[in-house]
Amino acid sequence: MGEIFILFFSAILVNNFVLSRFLGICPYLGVSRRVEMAVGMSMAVVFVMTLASLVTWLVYNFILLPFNLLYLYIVAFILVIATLVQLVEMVIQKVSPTIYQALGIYLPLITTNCAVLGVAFLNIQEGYGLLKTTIHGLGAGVGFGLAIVLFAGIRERLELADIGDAMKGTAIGLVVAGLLSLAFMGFRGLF
Amino acid sequence: MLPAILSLGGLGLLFAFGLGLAARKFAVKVDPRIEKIAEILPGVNCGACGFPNCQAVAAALIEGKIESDSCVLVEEEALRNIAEILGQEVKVKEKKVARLICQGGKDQAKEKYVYQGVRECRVANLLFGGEKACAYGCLGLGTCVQECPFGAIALDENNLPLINEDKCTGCRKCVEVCPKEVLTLIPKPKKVWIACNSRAKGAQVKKVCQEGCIGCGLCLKACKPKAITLENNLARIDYQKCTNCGDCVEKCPTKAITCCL
Amino acid sequence: MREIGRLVLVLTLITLIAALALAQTNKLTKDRIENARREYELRAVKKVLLIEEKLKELNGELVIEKKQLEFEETKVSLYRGRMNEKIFGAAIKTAGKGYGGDIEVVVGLNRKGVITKIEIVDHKETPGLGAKITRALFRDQFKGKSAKNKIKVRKDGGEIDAISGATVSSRGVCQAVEKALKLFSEEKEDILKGSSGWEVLERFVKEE
Amino acid sequence: MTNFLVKGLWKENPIFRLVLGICPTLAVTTQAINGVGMGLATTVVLVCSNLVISALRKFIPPRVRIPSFIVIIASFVSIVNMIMEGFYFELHKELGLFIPLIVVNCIILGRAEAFASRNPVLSSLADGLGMGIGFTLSLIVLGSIREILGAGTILGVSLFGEGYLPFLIMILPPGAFISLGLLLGLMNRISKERSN
Amino acid sequence: MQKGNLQKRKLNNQKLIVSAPPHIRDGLTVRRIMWEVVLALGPTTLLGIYIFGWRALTIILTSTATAILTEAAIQKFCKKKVAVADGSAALTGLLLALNLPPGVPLWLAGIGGAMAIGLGKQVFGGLGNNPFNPALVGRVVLLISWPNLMTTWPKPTPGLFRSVDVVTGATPLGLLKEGAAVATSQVSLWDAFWGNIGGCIGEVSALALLIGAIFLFWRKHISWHIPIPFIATVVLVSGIFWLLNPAKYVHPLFHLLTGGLILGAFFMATDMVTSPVTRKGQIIFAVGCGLITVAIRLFSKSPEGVSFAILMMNGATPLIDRWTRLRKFGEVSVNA
Amino acid sequence: MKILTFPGGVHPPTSKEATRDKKIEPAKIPERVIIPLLQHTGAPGEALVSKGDRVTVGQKIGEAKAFVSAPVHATISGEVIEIKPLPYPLGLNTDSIVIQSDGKDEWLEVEGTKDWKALSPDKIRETIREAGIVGLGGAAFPTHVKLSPPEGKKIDAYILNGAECEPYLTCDYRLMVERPKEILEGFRILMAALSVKNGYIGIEDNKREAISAMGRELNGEPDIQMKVLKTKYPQGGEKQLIKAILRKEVPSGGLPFDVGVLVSNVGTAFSCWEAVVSGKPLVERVITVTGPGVKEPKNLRVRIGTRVSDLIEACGGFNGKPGKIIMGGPMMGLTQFTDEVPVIKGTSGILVQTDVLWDEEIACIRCGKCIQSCPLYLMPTMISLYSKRGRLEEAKDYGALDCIECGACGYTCPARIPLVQWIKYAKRELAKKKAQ
Ligand SMILES: Cc1cc2nc3c(=O)[nH]c(=O)nc-3n(C[C@H](O)[C@H](O)[C@H](O)COP(=O)(O)O)c2cc1C
Ligand SMILES: Cc1cc2nc3c(=O)[nH]c(=O)nc-3n(C[C@H](O)[C@H](O)[C@H](O)COP(=O)(O)O)c2cc1C
Ligand SMILES: Cc1cc2nc3c(=O)[nH]c(=O)nc-3n(C[C@H](O)[C@H](O)[C@H](O)COP(=O)(O)O)c2cc1C
Ligand SMILES: Cc1cc2nc3c(=O)[nH]c(=O)nc-3n(C[C@H](O)[C@H](O)[C@H](O)CO)c2cc1C
Ligand code: SF4
Ligand code: SF4
Ligand code: SF4
Ligand code: SF4
Ligand code: FES
Repeated sequence: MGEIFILFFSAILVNNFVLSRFLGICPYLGVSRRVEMAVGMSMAVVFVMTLASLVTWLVYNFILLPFNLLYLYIVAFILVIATLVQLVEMVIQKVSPTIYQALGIYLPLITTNCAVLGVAFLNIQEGYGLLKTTIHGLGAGVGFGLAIVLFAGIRERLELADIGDAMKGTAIGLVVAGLLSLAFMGFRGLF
Repeated sequence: MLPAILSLGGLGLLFAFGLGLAARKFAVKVDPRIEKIAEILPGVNCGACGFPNCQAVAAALIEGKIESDSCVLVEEEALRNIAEILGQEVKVKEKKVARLICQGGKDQAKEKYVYQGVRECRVANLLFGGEKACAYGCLGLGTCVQECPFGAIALDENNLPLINEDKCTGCRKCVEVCPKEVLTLIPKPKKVWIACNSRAKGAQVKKVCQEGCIGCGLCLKACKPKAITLENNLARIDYQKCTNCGDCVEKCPTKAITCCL
Repeated sequence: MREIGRLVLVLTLITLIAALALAQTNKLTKDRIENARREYELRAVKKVLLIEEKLKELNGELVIEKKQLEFEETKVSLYRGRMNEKIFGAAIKTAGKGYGGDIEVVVGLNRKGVITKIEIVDHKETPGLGAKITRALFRDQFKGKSAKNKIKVRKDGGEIDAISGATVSSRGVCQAVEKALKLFSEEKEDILKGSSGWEVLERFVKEE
Repeated sequence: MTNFLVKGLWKENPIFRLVLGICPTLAVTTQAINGVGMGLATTVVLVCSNLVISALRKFIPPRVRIPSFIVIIASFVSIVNMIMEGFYFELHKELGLFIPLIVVNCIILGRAEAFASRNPVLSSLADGLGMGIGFTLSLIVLGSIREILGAGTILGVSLFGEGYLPFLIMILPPGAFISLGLLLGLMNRISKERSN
Repeated sequence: MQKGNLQKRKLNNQKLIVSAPPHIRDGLTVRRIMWEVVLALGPTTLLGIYIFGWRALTIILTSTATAILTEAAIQKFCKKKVAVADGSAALTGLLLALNLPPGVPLWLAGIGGAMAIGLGKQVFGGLGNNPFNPALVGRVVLLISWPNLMTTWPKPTPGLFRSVDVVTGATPLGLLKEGAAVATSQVSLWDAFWGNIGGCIGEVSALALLIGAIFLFWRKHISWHIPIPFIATVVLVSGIFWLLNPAKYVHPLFHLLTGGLILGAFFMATDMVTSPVTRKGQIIFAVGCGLITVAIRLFSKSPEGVSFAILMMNGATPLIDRWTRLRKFGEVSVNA
Repeated sequence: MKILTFPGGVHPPTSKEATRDKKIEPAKIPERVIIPLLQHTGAPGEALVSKGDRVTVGQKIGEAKAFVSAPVHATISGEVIEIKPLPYPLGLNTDSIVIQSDGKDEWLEVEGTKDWKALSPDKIRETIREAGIVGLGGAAFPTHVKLSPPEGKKIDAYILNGAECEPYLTCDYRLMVERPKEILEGFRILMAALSVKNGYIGIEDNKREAISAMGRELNGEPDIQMKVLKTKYPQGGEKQLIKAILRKEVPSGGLPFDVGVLVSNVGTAFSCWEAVVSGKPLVERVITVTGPGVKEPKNLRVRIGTRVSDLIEACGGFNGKPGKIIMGGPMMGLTQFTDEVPVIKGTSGILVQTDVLWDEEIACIRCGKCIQSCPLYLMPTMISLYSKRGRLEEAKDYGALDCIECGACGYTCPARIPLVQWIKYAKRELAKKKAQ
């Protein structure tokens, strides 16, 4: 139990996907102009990351490993994730149009997001079991969410600030991400 | 080898199938143009433009919310295709640029009070129409400078906006924000314009500004193609007729006609 | 439906070709990769078992063997060096808790359980601070120590000088080394004598 | 043709102008040498996939464009991954996750989409090469800055001697973000001054 | 010095002046606030210099001077008006110095000052625009870049003209990592209260800090909504752990009086630019700071967490502001 | 007695010493008056006279067309010499009637009723309307409109506003000290027009004499209660007054009648008394002329339309060079660019400042002082920031339209940000957008 707890929280705080592992930075920079967008995006990411962790783990352990096909893992994972996202999109659209409105538009973006593929690779690399894989996927997604929502809040505020022309936009965004990452360094050594 | 082929092939099949289903689902798309544009767009959903995916960009394009060049990836040619779908002319229109129709800088125009407050024309205009004694003239606080998205305007040493015609794209932004309506779009090749906006009578104009149009009508006589008329004490040029000759400029007693030939 | 058929066809074709190409590449590189991985794993082990030195005096056969087991709920790798049927030393890969995460250490021991050398294989310590544990000056302190010694930093009453400002990392290394020593004493029998479950990793033969 | 080659260097530099593929950029540039490795690996994938996609562009129906591209790219990435692991094990380990993640590097899919699927083979090759070199050079620049300040070395060679106490933050995550941010600001300023 | 950025001009009087109301202003200016906060830091600054000697003074001067110079240089470079007389750069520099160990080399203090202003403030457009506390940005950059220098603590040796003692001691919180018993046996709370303990230049004496804080309360530059909930959370949570296991955890007074808690709570978390504007938001902010501080102090391997806690919550400030928007007068509230 | 107040607000120096003990004096009848047809928010009136006509005092010369407007009357007798757009206190130019005095001060024959209790509410409203009475508390909202709340709005409390929270001004105070009886009777007339049973008078606690004068006159009668208010700006704002006295909050975007309350200024009550009891239309009002730029500050009874220059002269002229001439108080008053503007019905004071200090604004340091001082619990800093960036929707979201422009935020801001100016701009632009 304790281990699971630590795995979950360190995926959020210590090994934050964006701020310390550098995964998923494109959507982090891209979909953070508005807090609402960031919230929608992070919910979608949490969902997909957890699911993708689970499914890729199954594919790895029940297809690739038994058939000695480890060398195919990159292609297999990306295909699985892409299909998964498509399916999820269709299911959500069918089941709940409201959730689709809130999350659906972010789903396609996630296919080509290195955070999702990254978490799948990491689970395998670290040799996690099924439970740990799922928790890690969940924690990583929540970590991404935390980082992007905080970031979006700051960016909204910076829109009102007198930032020099050269630094406006992505440049200052990266500096803010750096300072957030700096603050998150405080959690190193926590577990 | 066989398992490899089988399993990857299987995955491919699954994927294609899923996609096929998706394609069906999306058959009820609202605007076929969205699809079309989305197809031209890179479709990588990179998010660099601030939209969650390319579909959203396509939708925004169609609603006219954004310009077709807001995608960072798209190439020139694709741009033209998008414009075509949107039914926008691939521009060959006559290029217009913004020009200032006021010469009442701080050396020419009198002030009616000393202003203290926000350095913004629209805001200052709320206090008795601004500092300038002439109710029609440029306030010189540079709102247009701030608003021009292309950095085409700067305030000159006389506190009047100076427009860099090479940078100006004729986007109208400055025209819309100016509370005094002293910026107007004029065809770029036409080099002569009445640089005054005062509808006041000549005597009053003389009291408040050295270079205002006093409605004397001398330019009317000088203009051979009869391009100039007087309306509300103010000369007006019909650009259909104006030939850029510059004769009127010579005649104006207050130098209220500008010429950049 | 026809369109979907075409989609499926094209995509399947592409994946098939891709699968072929990958399988081929895999065939070509598989051995090399395995070799590289083993080399990598063995590098620290060879260092702590002083293989270079041993090779000089070698006549006959030198074998490195490996065994994995669970110890105190973590996976531990045991290695041993055998020269002409005689076990001359062991290497134990364990981990201790550092500042940024686990510190993986390979500890080399001779037959008597005296440390010959330690190597840090993996760590996430702060560069310039905790990362100094990889320096020889720090590691060499462990040379010659055995279960008789107190493998702890001085602050905790032991004999190891911690790196200043990085007590936590230093402790982590001590923890790992202690664990290795404990494991050695528990598994001594098996290491020195046992034969089942050991897998041969590398073999050098020098004929006279 | 040279035009296609050159634009990746400055005008459409994937990192400094288009801000794409930031994850590997930030993650691996703790040392200049990593930048070289990552850049070259990406370039190889970029060039190969551009080639293949451009060659197949008439054959792939639009609806399966993206999945086909992904498969093609993923295959090249797998190949590069295997070769690197076999032949440059150390570098491969250093770059870690980010070699397989080339698959989702937006630059590659982006170029495939925006360029290779619409242009003939040769220009696509040039485009891929140009973009790849632009990417590599940017990585090297960023990597050098971070390595010099953050470790006091360049390509592993010590610059300032033992006495130098490195500015560690530069090789830690915050430093990655901040230095790229400031570099971007600098580039913006330069390009603005150029246009004036 | 008189002509700062709050320029005064007396008008020639041919014409009347027109401006928007109000036509009278309260006497308080930003410049005044900043310098009064500097004044409030006087006691702890002087005590720090007394306890750690002239070296502390040189550190303070270096840090403050580089902060001011950096601000002026950047403003010049960006063609803005040089506005260092508003005192905010000086205050940042001073606060940074007070957060440095007394033995750090001067170049470190200099880099800190430059980083605080450059990276913490001016990239964002200067005073009022920065989302993170500049002094803390400076401190944490130093801490992460030169952790060994930043965690080396000379022993306090009261007396103005002594040089810094080469013998390094540990901070009370550092001792804590050796166990609660070690820490409490070696540190007297009385010493901690008046200042005879190891630590950063400005954080050793609770008394001196409190004198300054009371001055700020009196001048209304800070209100209770940040410092009190911050401290209360730390005391409460650490108190609970202490009650549960007094052998492992140290009592809350120890947490209160040692480390940067008081300096942080009264002078740094209260930085108005980087904390929420509404009262409710400020309380949430403060509780968050408290929780993170305790979490780091109790469970992390590093001893001190105040700086990181405040920085983290600075990051959350825009969200807090957003979610604690005030109910407008006459707006139907949820529970009405 | 309990001292009542509201949350928020500021404490500027009251600066009332110069005129608080100056009895109200009638000003000299001016040579010429300028009577703008637009006196308040609402539709401008239409001139009933033309150039060259002779008029007598009290003669109706401008008629209201729209519902929310009131007629204007001649305030001196003489000849109409011009009808044209002229500067007026609220803006650049508006149609105004200029009357040249004949020096006779002839009044139109009028009659009132002592026995107003016999009048029907409708008759009272009609009389007040015909007398051109508007609120004298500043906004100049036509009083008869206020007395005709929409169907279904039950009014059960009427508050007489004697707060006079604006610094410098003492006209209401003097009126309460000198004419308490008439004010109270006027107030009872207003209450009768709506059959309101509960009347309240709110006066700030620094106006001791007014409290005792009014209290004496009230003499413990139960229909009207005296409420003492804390001296705090803007205690006199009607929403704040209602909050302080009745603990009710006027809904956002609503008006006092939404909580069943009406508020009128003491001067308005006095004018109503004059209109009903003596039949005199609104041709004069009390104005405080004060400030460091005036030689002898005074409280004057002034004919509407008198030019500022005349009043300054009546007070001994400028003291030194005038910097700002402010119509109203220093917190909400509007600066004028010429002293040729006339006073209008809503003018309660003329303040002349000499040493005008102008601190350049710096960036907001988010100190929150503006937020704490806003009596409407708004976040002025956010509204002004959004206004500055042209993001009007967000400005509106933060309550731009709720702002009463009291100026408390601008007074207190240590960064000297022209908060109120930005907020006014946002309001103006939002109104424009809405109108489109
Ligand atoms: C940013 C930062 C990084 C640190 N990294 C390490 C580290 O890698 N290893 C370590 O032992 N201590 C590290 N520390 C220091 C610990 O927090 C702790 O202060 C130290 O281990 C106490 O030991 P000492 O008694 O040797 O000073 C770090 C501190 C900070 C602030
Ligand atoms: C301890 C202390 C030091 C001060 N140092 C300065 C200073 O160096 N420069 C300065 O412009 N104001 C300084 N001030 C502020 C001034 O005393 C004064 O408050 C400020 O100039 C405000 O002036 P103003 O009201 O004219 O704007 C200091 C205030 C204090 C309390
Ligand atoms: C900020 C503010 C302050 C005000 N102060 C006063 C005041 O002191 N006295 C007053 O009679 N009216 C004051 N008013 C006007 C009142 O809100 C209200 O309009 C008036 O009392 C209604 O009476 P009237 O219609 O008779 O003028 C103030 C308004 C505002 C917005
Ligand atoms: C009560 C108070 C506390 C402050 N605390 C800090 C601080 O901790 N760090 C700092 O750099 N500036 C501080 N400042 C100064 C100022 O707000 C800071 O330089 C701005 O963040 C720069 O935009 C403080 C100011 C006040 C009034
Ligand atoms: S042209 Fe218009 S917007 Fe520009 S400075 Fe003049 S008044 Fe202002
Ligand atoms: S705002 Fe538009 S029209 Fe005006 S100067 Fe700039 S580019 Fe030209
Ligand atoms: S926002 Fe409006 S109501 Fe609030 S204090 Fe400012 S001026 Fe007054
Ligand atoms: S009072 Fe001024 S400085 Fe303070 S928060 Fe409001 S606007 Fe900002
Ligand atoms: S490179 Fe685009 S998300 Fe990582």
